Amino acid sequence: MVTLEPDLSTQLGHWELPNPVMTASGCAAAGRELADFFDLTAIGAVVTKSIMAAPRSGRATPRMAETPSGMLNSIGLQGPGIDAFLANDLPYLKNLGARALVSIAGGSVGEFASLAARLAPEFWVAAVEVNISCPNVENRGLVFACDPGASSEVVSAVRAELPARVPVFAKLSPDVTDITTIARACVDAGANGLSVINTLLGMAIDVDTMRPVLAGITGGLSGPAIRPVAVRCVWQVHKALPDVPIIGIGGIRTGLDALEFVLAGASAVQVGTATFGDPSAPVRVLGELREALAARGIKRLADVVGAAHRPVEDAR
Amino acid sequence: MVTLEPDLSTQLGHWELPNPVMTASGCAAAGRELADFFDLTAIGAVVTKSIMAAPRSGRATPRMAETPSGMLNSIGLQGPGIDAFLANDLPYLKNLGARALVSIAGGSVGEFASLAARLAPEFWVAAVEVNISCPNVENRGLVFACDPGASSEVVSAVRAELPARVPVFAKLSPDVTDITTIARACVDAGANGLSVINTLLGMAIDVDTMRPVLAGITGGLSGPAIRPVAVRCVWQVHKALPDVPIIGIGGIRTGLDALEFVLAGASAVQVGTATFGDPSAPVRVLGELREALAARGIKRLADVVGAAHRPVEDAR
Amino acid sequence: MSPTQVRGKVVATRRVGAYHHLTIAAPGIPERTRPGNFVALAVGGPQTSMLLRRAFSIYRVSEQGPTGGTVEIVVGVHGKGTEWLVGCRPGDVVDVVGPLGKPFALPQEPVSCVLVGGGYGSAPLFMLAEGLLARGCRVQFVLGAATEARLFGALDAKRMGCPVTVTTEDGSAGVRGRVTDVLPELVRRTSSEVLYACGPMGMLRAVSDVATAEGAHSQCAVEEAMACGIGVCMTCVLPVIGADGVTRMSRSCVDGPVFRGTQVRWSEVGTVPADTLGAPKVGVR
Amino acid sequence: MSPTQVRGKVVATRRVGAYHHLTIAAPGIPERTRPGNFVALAVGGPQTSMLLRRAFSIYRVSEQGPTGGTVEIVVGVHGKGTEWLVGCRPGDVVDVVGPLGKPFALPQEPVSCVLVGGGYGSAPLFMLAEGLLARGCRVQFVLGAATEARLFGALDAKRMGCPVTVTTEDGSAGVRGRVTDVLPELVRRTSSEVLYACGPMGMLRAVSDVATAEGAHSQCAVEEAMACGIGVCMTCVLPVIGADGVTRMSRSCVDGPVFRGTQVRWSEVGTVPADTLGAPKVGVR
Ligand SMILES: Cc1cc2nc3c(=O)[nH]c(=O)nc-3n(C[C@H](O)[C@H](O)[C@H](O)COP(=O)(O)OP(=O)(O)OC[C@H]3O[C@@H](n4cnc5c(N)ncnc54)[C@H](O)[C@@H]3O)c2cc1C
Ligand SMILES: Cc1cc2nc3c(=O)[nH]c(=O)nc-3n(C[C@H](O)[C@H](O)[C@H](O)COP(=O)(O)OP(=O)(O)OC[C@H]3O[C@@H](n4cnc5c(N)ncnc54)[C@H](O)[C@@H]3O)c2cc1C
Ligand SMILES: Cc1cc2nc3c(=O)[nH]c(=O)nc-3n(C[C@H](O)[C@H](O)[C@H](O)COP(=O)(O)O)c2cc1C
Ligand SMILES: Cc1cc2nc3c(=O)[nH]c(=O)nc-3n(C[C@H](O)[C@H](O)[C@H](O)COP(=O)(O)O)c2cc1C
Ligand code: FES
Ligand code: FES
Repeated sequence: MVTLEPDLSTQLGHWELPNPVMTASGCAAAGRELADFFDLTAIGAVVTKSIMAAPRSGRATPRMAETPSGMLNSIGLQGPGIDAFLANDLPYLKNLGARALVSIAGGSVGEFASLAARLAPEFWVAAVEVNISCPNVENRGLVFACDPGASSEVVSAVRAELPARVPVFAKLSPDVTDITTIARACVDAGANGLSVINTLLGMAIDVDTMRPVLAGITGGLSGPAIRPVAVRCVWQVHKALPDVPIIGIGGIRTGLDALEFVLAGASAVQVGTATFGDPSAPVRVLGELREALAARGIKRLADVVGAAHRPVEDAR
Repeated sequence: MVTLEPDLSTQLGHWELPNPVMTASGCAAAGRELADFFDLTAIGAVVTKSIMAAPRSGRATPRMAETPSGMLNSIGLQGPGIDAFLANDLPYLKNLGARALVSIAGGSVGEFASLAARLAPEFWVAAVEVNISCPNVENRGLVFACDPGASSEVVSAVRAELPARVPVFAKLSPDVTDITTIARACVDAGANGLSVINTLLGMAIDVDTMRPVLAGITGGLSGPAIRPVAVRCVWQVHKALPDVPIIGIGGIRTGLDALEFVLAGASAVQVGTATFGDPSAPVRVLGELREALAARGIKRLADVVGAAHRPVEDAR
Repeated sequence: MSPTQVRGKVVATRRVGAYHHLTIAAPGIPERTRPGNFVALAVGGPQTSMLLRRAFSIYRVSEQGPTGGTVEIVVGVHGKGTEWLVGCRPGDVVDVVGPLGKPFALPQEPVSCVLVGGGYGSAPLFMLAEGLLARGCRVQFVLGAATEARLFGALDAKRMGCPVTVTTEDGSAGVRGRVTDVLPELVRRTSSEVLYACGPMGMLRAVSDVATAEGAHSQCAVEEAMACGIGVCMTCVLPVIGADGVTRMSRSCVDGPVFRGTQVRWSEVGTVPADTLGAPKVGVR
Repeated sequence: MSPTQVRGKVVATRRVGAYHHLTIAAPGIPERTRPGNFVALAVGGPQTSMLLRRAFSIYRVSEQGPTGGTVEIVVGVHGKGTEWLVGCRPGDVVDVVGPLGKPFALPQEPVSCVLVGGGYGSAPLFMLAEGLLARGCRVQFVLGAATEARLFGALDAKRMGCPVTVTTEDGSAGVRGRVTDVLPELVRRTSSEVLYACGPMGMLRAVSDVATAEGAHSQCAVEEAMACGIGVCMTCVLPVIGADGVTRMSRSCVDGPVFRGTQVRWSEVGTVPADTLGAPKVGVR
């Protein structure tokens, strides 16, 4: 018997991708540094670090702490600002022919809208991810993603500025009582898909200095430690909104981890923290996913998206 | 120089304990099995598995999945019911002279109240922990701990049934947008202290059967993986309610982990999942905490509760 | 006998077919061990992401030894923890908790017994056989596996002078088929009154059925996923009928792993039978 | 030269005072290495809870060897990852990414240089010295540490025929005191034009100050906590003044670890100076 190569192509709304594995925002800068380790065009898409309107220094150091099977980060969205990003960083991916999913972040609805407006003419940008896990400076620093109203406003503002052909993904935070409420608000506001999940709010205290380890006090928890929470969020969102494309994110380190997200309902996945431990992780995960599908006789990735939701035919 | 034994005694409201280390509910049954491994009277208190009014079979198996630095469980509150518990289980701790923190769980405010009423005559029970991370059968299975109103109702009902001398701790869930809102609601309703935190909702999918691993589909994530989230919750609650005693819970495996919670604002800690990997974990953690304090020249545990919140005198 | 926790040290490792035979110095455990007990080992080393212990039937113990008493186990590689364990080298430290669980019950009379092992499940049967022989029982073995490499202990059985019937599903050794294909005839022929079994659930159920049909007793050692092994977590349960006739979700680590075959509701393992004590009412969750 | 990722193999481990000298077969890395580069090693094995790599200066490389090219590092035990690393035995596999970072810049002219190492920080200075000597530079070492056991490389320096001054804070070897106690006089006496330094932040800052005071250049290799080591995570930043005079939070893993002493805002390391590009406005968060 001939083992056929599984068909890894995936459809995120009207966005078709040759395969479902992406980098995660903030874990691949703007792609260039990873090109030393693998071919950026080989993966589904390169997701860039969330960019803001103006240059940002980010927070003071220490900015990270390793935790059991995870890490905390408090970078504070350091970045060159949208102008320098469009002038110096993004063209690299364009010239390479990589698919770019550009992540944007803002402190106000207006900032998100103006970022989207700046991206609109970049016809080659494949998609935009809206990082709504940022503090809303106009509302006591309340994180947009924690409030369905604020999330909805950001998403519609972004959607309005971008041509219909550019899909918009809203990136959800797990730090909410009911993630499906936020998911629904984003979709109702025009999001074509959802990125699930961003980091969990965590912190660590240095038992010698007796102070928080991070200069920013709290930080975002990522890595395999959070995978069970991420899988649960994808599961809940897919169950509530079965027709909405989901990009699964959180602690993916192997192809089997990626498959777990696909079975929960994700049509694509992002590999974040694992890249720090293994710079070729995204392409390795892709290869392992391909093997895992082949070993299970699954011909098309698309056939098993959300498969774990199907009713059990026979109880044992 | 003589190294003095640090004073480990701790005060949780009017409850004074010789030391701050406890078992965690559901991770020590009713204590008896752990007596093979250490002296139950040596630790601060034994926290019993949440007991309900009637006997409960719990959920089908599989009930657990190991995850990176964590585990998922979906036991479904299996237990003998309050009558059998009072007749067969609790007397063991009483006869031993151990301090018992009895955890109660209910599906309705009425069930919580009647459990408290049953405990009221057990004058020797040191304290009661109210596990509000249960589905409210009267409100579409919504978890009490996710709603300040429902949490408040449960706590006041329990508080009303118990004599004032028995402190009541409300055990908070981290799966909420703002844990301080729930914390405040519980304290306003009469909770003498807060147990922070219960498990995070998570899930795992078996990549071979393509089904959720747990028969209960979702389960509670515990272990060192969640420690950064737990420390953050303790920090936030202590910051919001600096005078309310906190029992810190979540991923504590070593004495230094325990110290991290103390510095964040906990006056006591519970050791849960770590006991599965090391049955003597609670008493080991206690010993390590004692050493850690001594090594740092800290004379009294009470002196460093919440120490990480103190303003930094000098920036470096 | 109450369990203890010791910092064990790997003394020897040896491949046996598809399995690894590990000898671990674990003073304090041998003298307490009874046949059917198991040990729970910490795996992965100090910075591991694996929190839970792994359970293994005790194959043999020796109360003396240059490094103190030793415990022997037979490990089949299943996942990441067993993978780590079989990579241990002599001198490596492994934390051991044991002996755990209820042992096999021995008959009061010197009856004839059949000991049925599936795969590595035969490991605890040889200590059991010694106990039975010492009581004057007659002991015969039925050892089965998918394939010859997955058989364990046929030589041990022979060395003890006990008759052995081997079955493999692929016919690579002994009779092609399953242990239950040969069991009823053997029970009848030897007029055996007790069947002891350790192996996969399906096999235990079949052995229990054979015992019932043949009017014999059965003692089955089950294997359920365990988080703690000491009775505090409630993950390892299965529906077991008590002396009072009531079904409860019983912990296989402390109420088992050995149960009488008639106690276990084999066809409902993995579910909560509706008449279990405290089972959810139908339609209510 | 662009970095690569290889499955390295431990060839030898050896204690040197308070440190461990590890030789790792890591083909592909030696030929790309320049003095001041570092490697990032995965620690803990497959099921570890430690996700992040650990960074180590490259001490020596050898392009040939029975097991392919080797990389040598000097490891001080700091926490759980280094603890694991020094427990490795020959034959153990260690995933290596390297060479990483900007190397030391070498002078165009055959000038006199002082190479200052603090603790294991001296490790990268010997490859550097070879490069400098090959260009006809004069090289002198100042090696300091808290105590004799924490000194590294005095013998290497002597073997290369370079003058060495040793300082220890407790006086257990060489001059009692710090490297900067002897540095100004040495720089003047040898008319040195470039100071190279690797060691703790406080030492680097002091060396940079001496260089400025003596009219010399300085090249300092910093050590900031790193999550990725390859420039994608933004954790390893410190305030650095660019060629345009603007301060930016620069990544020490790709823009460093070697910086000109005058580029780094030493007294503000650990903060975001108010005039940094994109710094939060005062009163606004
Ligand atoms: C009483 C008892 C006796 C046993 N005796 C033996 C023996 O003699 N030889 C042998 O090779 N194996 C034996 N097993 C099975 C052995 O415990 C599992 O193969 C082992 O735990 C798998 O661990 P892993 O890390 O390789 O697999 P993983 O799948 O990575 O394990 C993940 C988690 O699930 C648990 N788990 C997974 N499978 C099992 C299982 N079948 N039984 C119990 N827990 C499981 C593990 O303990 C761990 O917590 C026994 C199990 C029990 C309960
Ligand atoms: C460019 C560079 C070169 C280095 N060269 C050497 C060397 O030659 N010899 C040597 O012994 N050490 C060197 N270090 C320091 C070494 O990387 C740390 O001691 C090591 O990472 C600590 O790991 P741990 O697991 O023992 O400690 P832990 O405290 O458990 O580490 C936790 C996390 O923090 C990071 N971390 C902690 N301390 C440091 C630190 N000082 N620098 C960077 N990351 C840190 C770790 O990488 C890890 O991600 C160098 C560091 C850098 C950045
Ligand atoms: C260092 C770091 C920086 C991150 N920066 C961003 C960011 O700028 N925007 C964003 O949407 N997510 C950011 N994230 C979150 C990741 O994209 C991802 O959602 C999260 O880390 C969970 O995935 P992982 O476990 O695979 O890392 C960052 C994560 C890390 C670890
Ligand atoms: C198997 C298991 C059962 C649990 N049962 C209960 C319970 O009955 N009541 C309760 O309040 N918490 C229960 N918990 C939660 C723990 O008490 C604790 O809050 C949580 O596990 C986090 O702590 P840990 O990481 O130290 O385990 C249970 C946890 C586990 C792992
Ligand atoms: S394994 Fe924990 S109760 Fe049996
Ligand atoms: S360590 Fe990640 S950018 Fe430098």
